[in-house]
Amino acid sequence: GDSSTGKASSSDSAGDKLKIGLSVSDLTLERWQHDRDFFVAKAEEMGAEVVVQSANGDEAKQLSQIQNMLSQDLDALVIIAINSDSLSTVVEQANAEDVPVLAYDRLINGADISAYVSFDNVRVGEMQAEYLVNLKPDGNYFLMGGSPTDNNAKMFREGQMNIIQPLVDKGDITIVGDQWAKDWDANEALKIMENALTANKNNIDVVVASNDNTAGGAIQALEAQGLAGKVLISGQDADLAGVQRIAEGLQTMTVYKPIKAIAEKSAEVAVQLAKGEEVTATDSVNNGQMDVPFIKLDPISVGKDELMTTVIEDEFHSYDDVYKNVPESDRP
Amino acid sequence: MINEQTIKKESKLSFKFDLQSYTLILALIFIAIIFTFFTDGEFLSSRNISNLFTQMSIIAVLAVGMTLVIVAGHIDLSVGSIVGVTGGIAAMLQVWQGWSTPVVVLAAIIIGGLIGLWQGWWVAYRAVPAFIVTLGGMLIFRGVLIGLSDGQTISSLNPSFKQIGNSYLPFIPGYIIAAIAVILMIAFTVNSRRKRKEMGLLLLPSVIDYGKVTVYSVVLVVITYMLNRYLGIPIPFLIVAVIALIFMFITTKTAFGRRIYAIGGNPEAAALSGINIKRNTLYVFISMGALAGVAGVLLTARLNAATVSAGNSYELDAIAACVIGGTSLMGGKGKIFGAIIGALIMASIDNGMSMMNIGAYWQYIVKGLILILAVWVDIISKHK
Amino acid sequence: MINEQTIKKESKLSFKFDLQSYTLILALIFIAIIFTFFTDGEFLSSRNISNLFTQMSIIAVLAVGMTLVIVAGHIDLSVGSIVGVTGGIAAMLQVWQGWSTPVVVLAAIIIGGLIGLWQGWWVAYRAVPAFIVTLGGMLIFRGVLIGLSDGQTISSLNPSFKQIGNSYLPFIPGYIIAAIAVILMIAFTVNSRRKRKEMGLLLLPSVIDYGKVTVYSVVLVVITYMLNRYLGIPIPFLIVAVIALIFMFITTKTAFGRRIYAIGGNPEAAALSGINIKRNTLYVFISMGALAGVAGVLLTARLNAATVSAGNSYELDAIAACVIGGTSLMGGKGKIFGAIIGALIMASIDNGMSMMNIGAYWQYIVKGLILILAVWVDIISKHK
Amino acid sequence: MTEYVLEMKGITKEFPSVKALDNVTFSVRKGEIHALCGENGAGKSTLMKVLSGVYPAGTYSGKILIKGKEASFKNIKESQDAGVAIIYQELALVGEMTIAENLFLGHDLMRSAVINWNEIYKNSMVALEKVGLDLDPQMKVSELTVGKQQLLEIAKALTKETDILILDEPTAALTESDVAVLIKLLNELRKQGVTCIYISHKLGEVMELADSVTILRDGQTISTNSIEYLTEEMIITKMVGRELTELFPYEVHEISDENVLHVENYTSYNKSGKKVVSNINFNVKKGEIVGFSGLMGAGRSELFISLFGGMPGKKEGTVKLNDKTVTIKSPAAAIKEGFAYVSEDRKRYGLVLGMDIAKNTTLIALNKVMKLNVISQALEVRAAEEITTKMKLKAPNLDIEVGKLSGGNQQKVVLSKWIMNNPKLLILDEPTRGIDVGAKYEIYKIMNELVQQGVGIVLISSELPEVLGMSDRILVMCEGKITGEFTREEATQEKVMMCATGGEKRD
Ligand SMILES: Nc1ncnc2c1ncn2[C@@H]1O[C@H](COP(=O)(O)OP(=O)(O)OP(=O)(O)O)[C@@H](O)[C@H]1O
Ligand SMILES: Nc1ncnc2c1ncn2[C@@H]1O[C@H](COP(=O)(O)OP(=O)(O)OP(=O)(O)O)[C@@H](O)[C@H]1O
Ligand SMILES: O[C@@H]1[C@@H](O)[C@H](O)OC[C@H]1O
Ligand SMILES: [Mg+2]
Ligand SMILES: [Mg+2]
Repeated sequence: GDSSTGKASSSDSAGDKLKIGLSVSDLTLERWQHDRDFFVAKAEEMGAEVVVQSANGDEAKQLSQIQNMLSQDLDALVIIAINSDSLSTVVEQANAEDVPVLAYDRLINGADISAYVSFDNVRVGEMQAEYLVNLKPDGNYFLMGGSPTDNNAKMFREGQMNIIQPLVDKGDITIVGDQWAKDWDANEALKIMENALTANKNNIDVVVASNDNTAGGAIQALEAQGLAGKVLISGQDADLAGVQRIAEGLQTMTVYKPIKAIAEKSAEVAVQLAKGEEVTATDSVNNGQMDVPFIKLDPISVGKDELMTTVIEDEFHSYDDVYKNVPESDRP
Repeated sequence: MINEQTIKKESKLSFKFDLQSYTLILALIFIAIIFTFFTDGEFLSSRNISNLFTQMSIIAVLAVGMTLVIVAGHIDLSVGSIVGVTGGIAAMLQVWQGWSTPVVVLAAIIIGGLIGLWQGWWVAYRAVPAFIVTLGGMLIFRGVLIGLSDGQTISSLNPSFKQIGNSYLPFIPGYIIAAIAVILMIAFTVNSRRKRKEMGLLLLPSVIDYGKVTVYSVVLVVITYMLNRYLGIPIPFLIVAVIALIFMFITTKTAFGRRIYAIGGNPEAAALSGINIKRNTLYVFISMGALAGVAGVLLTARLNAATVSAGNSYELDAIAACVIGGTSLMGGKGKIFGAIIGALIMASIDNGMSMMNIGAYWQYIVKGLILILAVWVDIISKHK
Repeated sequence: MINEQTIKKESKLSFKFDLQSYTLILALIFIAIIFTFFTDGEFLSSRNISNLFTQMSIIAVLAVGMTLVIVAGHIDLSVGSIVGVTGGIAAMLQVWQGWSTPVVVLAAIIIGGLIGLWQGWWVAYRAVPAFIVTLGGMLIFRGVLIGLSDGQTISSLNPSFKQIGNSYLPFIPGYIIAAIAVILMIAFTVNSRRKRKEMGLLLLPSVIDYGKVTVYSVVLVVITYMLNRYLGIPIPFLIVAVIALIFMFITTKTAFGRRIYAIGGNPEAAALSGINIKRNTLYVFISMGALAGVAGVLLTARLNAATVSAGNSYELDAIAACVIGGTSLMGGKGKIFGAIIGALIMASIDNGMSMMNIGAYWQYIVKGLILILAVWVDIISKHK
Repeated sequence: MTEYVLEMKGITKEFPSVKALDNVTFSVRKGEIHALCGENGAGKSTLMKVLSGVYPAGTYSGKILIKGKEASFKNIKESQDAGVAIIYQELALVGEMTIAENLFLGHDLMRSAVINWNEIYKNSMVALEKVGLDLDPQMKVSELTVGKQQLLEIAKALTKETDILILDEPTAALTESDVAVLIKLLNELRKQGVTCIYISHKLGEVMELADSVTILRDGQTISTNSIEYLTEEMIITKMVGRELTELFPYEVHEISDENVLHVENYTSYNKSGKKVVSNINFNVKKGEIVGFSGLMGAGRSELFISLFGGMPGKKEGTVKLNDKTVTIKSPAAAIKEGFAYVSEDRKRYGLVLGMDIAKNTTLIALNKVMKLNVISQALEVRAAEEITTKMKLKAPNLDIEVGKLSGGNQQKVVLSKWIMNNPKLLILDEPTRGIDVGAKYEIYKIMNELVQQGVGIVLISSELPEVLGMSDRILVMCEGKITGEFTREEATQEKVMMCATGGEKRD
């Protein structure tokens, strides 16, 4: 179509500088702020200008915001989709305007996109379950799902069940409860855990929690029963609060998705795309429309022993922060 | 405390300007100027106006129905969930069952209407406060959606469905519609003046009557031109316009419409005048449900997908649009036109800030402040 | 004389039972029985009752403040965000700045009060509808929280802070408090009977007066016993009890409380009766803000952490608790005790379903239905 | 016997707390004006609501025959369709809607799918003219004074095809000239064969208008008589159940020389800057009743609301209370100075209808029932009991909602509320509107009592006999100015009316 022409010159004047749009799903989880900060820093270092917008978890709002960004003459668009399936229309619009699209963290289905940089969400779920199952291959498992209205929460659960279901079928593991925390809310998780412990007379060995925020709530309930550190519990995101709990031995593990890596890699790819260069990727993934070049990053399981070599080494969190609540003597 | 008005014979029919709408439009213009300034004019570009009109459409459709609900003295907190569940069912029927677009759209609207019937029944015939019924509904229908869809996102829909949310009326039909509208307005004015004369009712000076028509026509043509400079009139906006016109007609020209105002304004008086409060309340909720069904279709079409969280918290935006538009939460007062302008103001704030690329948390803060200020400006200008 | 009886001395005050509260309690008992049945008695175990009372605490604190706001004819949609921001600031001050617990708690409450002052000012002195002011506030304070915390979860707090949300009053003090309460109740009844006699007012048969005291005492002692059988009285519940008592006193025994009901019931009559509507409205919002600060502290203490999404959508739960408790959204009517029972009903539904391990989407649906039914039962029983 | 157009037989209607109607029999002949009289709370309105379907068939027992045919209305619409039109005592108007819309609310013209507004406006003007209102049909009803709203209600009933027209206290808020318009109108309707049921506490009107009178007392029919056999005194005796010898128990007051209120060159403007009263000079002495007379809209209410601090807008002039110059900015300040204003619109400005009687009465004098800033229920109940007993309030008990009382008793609650605060200056704005003769008498006696205690009273009333009968001095207002002053002895109806209409002679 004939896009607005009136202001073309003004964006051209800034046009020597590459302009990249970053659409963030929401900022109510700690990790997205890290993603944004790392991404912007890297892209700017590479000489691009970044426009960031956050959609507060509202799919239609994200769509509108991307529309608005597109009307600002972007050279490339990076999207952290709230929902993998709900952005095809606006991506088509971007295609029509020759703006390359990079899917960040979550794949965008049903439309042509130029690249996908991510961790595998199902894999994240598998890693959580693997870690727990390795430590405790039998007993009473409680499943603490994420937001019932978050598509990713389903994918994490899918991965978790890939590992756990066989053991359930074998009769080793008993699932004593399965609840989902509204909005990934910690207080919801706390209440669910309290009730689960009551209902099961504290007979719970393992809690499969899908992220650190909900794990945090659940651990409060465990602590009240003197079970924190005794009951195994997973997490995700390597939130500061989460890794602190791991350092204290209250939480068993988290899945660290090296945010810096994904953010910087994405920034690099985005700049490449903006310049009109080809992207090379070893993997590819089909999004229902095409085979998308997939730059796959591996999530990392982080338990107490891996803290130093992962989040701290990556400078994702500082040593002092992570071990803040651990007596000097007990620190590594 | 006591109002007064010296009444002269000549002002038998006052034809006073609808001040409320005008100050609101001023607030809107003010917001537009600020954003235009801060975006180097981008805010008022053809393309952005087209975006803006599309972006406001879903909330606008909901706000139209919500105006009726609030005027009748109630509230509907469930609209977000109804949008989600109707849009979701539409997607399921099409993607999973292969139903055609028209049938699916109709199904969504009917389901919306049935949900409205259920809620309206509790409110009207069981006297449970609408706040509770629809808060319950908000949970129930979200739950139904999660259950039916099993938490999955359902995509992609047929092209014909997608187009409902993503296509444009081509230039020529756009101009034709605008022309027809202008002609109708003129014909209507001429006709009404003739009739009033016949009946011996007061006539405004023709300058005012025709002046008004001229202003409206110019605005209409300019908007059509602006939209045509981009891709044409967005279909969602066209849907909003049609719905708004229908409901403006209903609220001002039909018995049902006026009864709603009476019911909300003074339920005892309405009852003593022989108005069937229960039945009319039921109708109001049915229309709200059906409109939420329309909004659900629009949302699914726009996203080309139905998600479990679709429509979350739209109730607040819709209610806010009504209140900004001058609808009183105490009932009895409110205009469809105001609600549309309210929705446009809300969408403008979001759009403008995102065009300015304001940081996420500033967006919350600025939006909150503008909301308060916009309504305040409206209030003080009305008190003048 | 049949219809309007010339009053006989004996019937000056009807002393009818507070039916509203009683039917509500019946609804609660009904819900409890169902869940007890489906959880093999676990629902009524000491431990679960302790959980339940803790889980209801945050919404109960909010519902107390919300009762005042709604009685005064307004609404507060921002409480969730105030909970978030005050709890967040408390955590920041302690974790980042190292402030001590009492100071931090005070700071949170004061900040809540100041937020209430800001919102109350807009509502009372600028006449902007509370719906808009607090919808704005909902956005503004969430934005402030995201901005201040930079999206981070802030943990862990000092043990003294954590204990506010996670500790119990030991057995002995618990029983002592219960005993004191019983003694006070008896003393109060004796004293009031004596006074009434002196004044020549009607005395209820002592059976009824003392019967009431006996029932209350038994309930109190049983609850204390149940809670003591587990770990004692949860501190959050104690805080709720204290706040509820204070606000019951304020609403029934102080001029301020009485004025709020008058303002909500008929603002024009209240104004002509010399009541300063603006100032009292301001106070109402300040108290709501301060209570939201208390709730923020409780939430942070319970989670031992502050998150950016903390308190999200609590406003709806708080309002629902009030409405279930018989508060009319039209203003002028409502009781603190009802709000507490309302909060307890809401918490029971959540707790019971999660004890039964019901699937996520069924939880939405069942909760929605129970909400509607509970209020409906209440309504029909009142009409009897 | 079949000439009865309406027969109500053995009607019994119970509310949760009271039996409002007890086996009432009520028969109306075709084409007559039939007055229904009784004390406040006697059951008049309830009986009419039974007739009009507000209380649907099944919620009462007994039989209704209209033109000999049994009628059991399930709702109001059915009674409307059967030709019964009723003007309710509590105005059934929607303030936010226009005059035209209100006139045709629930009317056939508003039942068609698409409304013909031009038709409605035209008919509105016709209807308004009938009741002597010269108003823009597109004006909002909330902008009208109570009196005009009352006329509007009458116009509303006239827009319908009516066989039986019921007027429940239509003249309570009307001035004499409007009453005259109404009386003329009803006489015309009688000629056209419309049957009228007329409820009023103004017995003068009843005597002038009615063909027969039915009297209710305590929910029971006392008698139905043709007007020839009745006198005002007889009606009163039947209503009240005892004899009432004098209507206005005026006593010679000991008026002191001290002024309670002294107003000099007082001019007040409304919010939009328009003058509402100008250059007002008068005083009220301790122990004196000063009557204020005038036509509807003369500005009496506005003058005193303004003095009371209840009206925003600029004010000029000097106001002295008890010889102290004051500037009163709010009702709170006025109350503090010992000022009390009993509004003419008790539902809107006087009462919190959802609150109980006791709490309404103590709303202003709350500090009198508090100990250490805490409300004492015992003190409160005693205070409320004391004052309401003095007022002879009729209510089952003190903790029922005021909204459930009959009009007269509501008025007594308002009075109680203000008197409890021991005012030095008491403004009574239409204090006996809608009140039965017995209750009126009691209110007058209370006025006398207060005056004896040194209170200064201003009595604003549109009922000339009341002003003439109770005042020591009478001031007349017209169009925002004081146009006449008379001592009790000088004052006559003619003189007062002359000043009220702006000084022109009237015959
Ligand atoms: N809705 C109601 N609920 C309970 N009691 C009522 C209700 N309506 C009327 N009553 C009672 O019924 C009795 C008759 O009231 P009604 O209004 O018919 O009196 P009325 O003769 O019209 O008096 P007034 O002259 O004051 O208008 C009164 O005792 C009144 O308190
Ligand atoms: N017919 C009218 N024409 C113009 N203005 C009017 C008319 N009637 C009332 N008003 C306005 O309404 C105001 C209200 O009058 P107010 O109530 O003070 O008069 P009042 O003497 O107490 O009469 P009422 O018997 O209606 O109470 C008047 O000051 C006047 O400005
Ligand atoms: O990282 C997780 C994200 O992928 C999911 O969508 O929301 C919860 C987060 O913990
Ligand atoms: Mg009556
Ligand atoms: Mg007056």
